Formats: sequence, structure tokens, C-alpha cells
Amino acid sequence: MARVLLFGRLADQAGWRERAFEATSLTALRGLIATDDPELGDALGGPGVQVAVDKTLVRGEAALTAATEVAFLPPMSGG
Amino acid sequence: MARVLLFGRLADQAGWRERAFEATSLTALRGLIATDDPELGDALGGPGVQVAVDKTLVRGEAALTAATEVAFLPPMSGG
Amino acid sequence: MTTGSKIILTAEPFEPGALLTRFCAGRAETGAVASFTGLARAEQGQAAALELEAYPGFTDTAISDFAEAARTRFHLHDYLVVHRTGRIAPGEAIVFVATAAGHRREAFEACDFLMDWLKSRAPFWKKEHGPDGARWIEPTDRDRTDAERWDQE
Amino acid sequence: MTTGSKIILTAEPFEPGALLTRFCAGRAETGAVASFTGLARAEQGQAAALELEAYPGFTDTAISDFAEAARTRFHLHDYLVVHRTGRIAPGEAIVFVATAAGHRREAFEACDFLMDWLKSRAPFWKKEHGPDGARWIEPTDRDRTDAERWDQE
Repeated sequence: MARVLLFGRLADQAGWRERAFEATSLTALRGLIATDDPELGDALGGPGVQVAVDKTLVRGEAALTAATEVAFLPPMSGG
Repeated sequence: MARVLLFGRLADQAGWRERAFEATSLTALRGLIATDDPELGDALGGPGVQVAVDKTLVRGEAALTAATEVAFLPPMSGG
Repeated sequence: MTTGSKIILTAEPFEPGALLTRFCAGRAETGAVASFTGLARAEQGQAAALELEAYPGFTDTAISDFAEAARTRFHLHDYLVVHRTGRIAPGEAIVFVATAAGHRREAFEACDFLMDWLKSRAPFWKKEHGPDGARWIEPTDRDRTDAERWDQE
Repeated sequence: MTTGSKIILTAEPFEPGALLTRFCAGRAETGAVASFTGLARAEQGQAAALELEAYPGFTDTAISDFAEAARTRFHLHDYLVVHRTGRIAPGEAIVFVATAAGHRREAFEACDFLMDWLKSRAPFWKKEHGPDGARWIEPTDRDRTDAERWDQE
């Protein structure tokens, strides 16, 4: 179980900002989300979307535990 | 008669900041001051010293009246 | 809004002058304090409000890392970054940056450097609410160009 | 200290934050406010106090002429220059400059431009009172170099 956060246009598109998913890896998590909402699944893999695991940017795979926070970050606009 | 103002190191050197002199031209005024205090006379003609007549910088000669304000300005230091 | 911190994200309006007053106080060896205040523009009614989203714990850490690098690069005595989040009305302050240094060149350049990065690369997501609805904003070309000025040095 | 004027010479201490607050107030179309505050440095006790002499009516007119040129050059919405005169203690503000523009590049550059000129060419006479007595100051080479950056453009 991981806590998933969406930001910016991703949260608008999904209709939620925070949800818990039962997944032990990022790949499994992406699969779950895509099954639930294929368009969101595509958006999360789209250009410029970064992933932070426990507030650190990661590329590629990461193991998830119940305490893990996964954030999907669309291109940052600056302040 | 003109009101003469000294600024910065010129005022320190002269020992005064403001005095009235009976002079109808800048040249006559410089002569009067030099007679009174030759070192000050030299300093007023020294490098970088500018003259403002009624708050406007002038080069060379200017006519003076009783209401005229003459300021001798040493090199400006900025703020 | 905690005091004492150098990086502050706040959902409440803040007053740039009060921040500058505190920032300038008690500095006997700081010759120069530069500041920048970014205000939300009304854009002649085109922008009714601005909405800024941050990721607490991620956004402030990213700003802090960048600001510490700026502190070293420009020999800063101190800095302060305050950034609004949430919905911001026209005329309200979005961002306040202050930098303190021995001399003005370093204070100005560090403030400029921090602002270029904050406006183009800091982890915020910005939405403009206008008469025709809301849209998410991407950094402008000028923001990118401004930020890139510093990469080449 | 008169309010409403854009160029203020004052023999009394002033508070930069209060000036910034007033300067930022009620601006719906100004995106950017840059400010600079120059503080008197203690120089580790070498400078006990600074004394600044101005020529009222001449100094403020010269600053105003220069600031109006800056307003045109950088498309400023507004500016404010406040300058102390008389004896200034370490830690006190000597000068405050604020510039308002649509975008930050113009606000920063105008503020920098005004400061370079104020520090090197504005009609002030500056005396430093230190442990070994008082001496009149001339502009530094760096002040001149900073000011000359703008001449070449």
C-alpha cells in the first residue's frame, strides 16, 4: 500500500489528489492506476511527468511499502 | 552681494559653510575669496571642483547679484 | 508562517515590507540588502486569480537547496524566500526574496539568480483563473532564457 | 520626510520595510518590485559613523533627473529613492531604492542602474568617522566600473 499524490493538471484530470494503492513497486502501481483510469495512466507516463518517492525524484523502478509516498509531478511552472 | 556655500572638504578647510560676498561676477568672487584666504582660493580652483550658480552647474564666468547663490562643490563621492 | 526559517511557503497573504524590516534589523556588517517582490497582476481583468500549488516537504527542500548554493556562489550573509501558495488575488504578493551581502553587486545578482530559478524551475504548479475559465501555466520562453543566463557562467 | 514625493532626502533614520509596504500597495498591474537598501557597515569598528552631506535643491534635482531617465529607459511604472543625510550610525539605512515594472528584468535592472549612479555620481559628500579621525571619501574604482557598465550599452 502506497500513498499516491497527484499535482497540477494530473489531479484535475484524475479528479483526485491523494489515494492509497496496494502496490509493491512503481511499475505495479502504474499498472493499477492504468487499469482503473487508462487516460490517467497515459498521462502519468507522458512527457515531462516526474516521479518522487518519499519526496525524492526517482527514475525507473522503485520498491514501495505501506509507508511510501509516491508523487506524480507534471512539468513545473515555477512560482 | 552673493551667498556662497561650501561643501565637503572645502567647508572643513575654510572653516565656514556659508558667507556673503560683495561681488558682481564669479571671477571677482574668486579674487575676493583668494585675498581673504589664499589656500582656499587655490582649493576652489583645484581639480574636480565644480561651481553651481543658483543650483545649476556653470563653467567659466557668471554674473552675480545680491540674490545669487554660488556653491563650490568638491568631487562628489556618491551616497 | 514560522519565523526564523529562511524558506517559507504560506497559504496566507503576507506583507513584503514587514519581511524586509525584520530582514534588515541588526545588521552591522551587511552593506547591501536587495529584495524582490512579485505581485499578482490583474492583466486588465484577464486574470481574476492565480492559484499556486506546492508540494510541502519537496518544494521547500528544493528551494532551500538552490538558495544554499546561491549563498555560497554570491557570498551571501543571509537570505529569505517567502512564497505564497493557494489562490492569490491581483495585487497580492506571490513571492518575496531578500538577499544580504557585504556589497551591492552580490546582493543584486543573488536576488536576480534566485528569482530566475523560482520563476522558471521551482516546483510549483500554477493555474490562472480568468474570464474564460482556468488554465495551467508552463514557464515562458523568457523565464527559461533568464534562468539559462546563469548556466553559461 | 514628505510622502508622495519620489525623491526624499532625510536627516532622520528611516525604515525600509515601511517604505516598501507603501510602495507595493494598490498595484494591480505591477508584476515586479525590486528594492535595494544600503546599510552603514561597522567595518569591525573601523567606521564609527558615516556623515553624508547633500545640497538640498541641487542633490534632489539631480537624482530626480536621473531617475526620470531610468523610468523611461526601463519602462518603469514607478520608483522611489530615499536617501539619508547627516550622521549615520552602523546598521542604519543610508539609501532605499524601489522600482516597479511589469516584469522583473526591468525592475531589477532599473534598481541596479539607479544604485550604481547614486553610489558613484550622485551629488553627496561623504565623511567617515573612524578611530583615527574623519576623512572624506571619493568614489571607489568599483563604483566607477559599476556605473560605467551602463554607459557602454
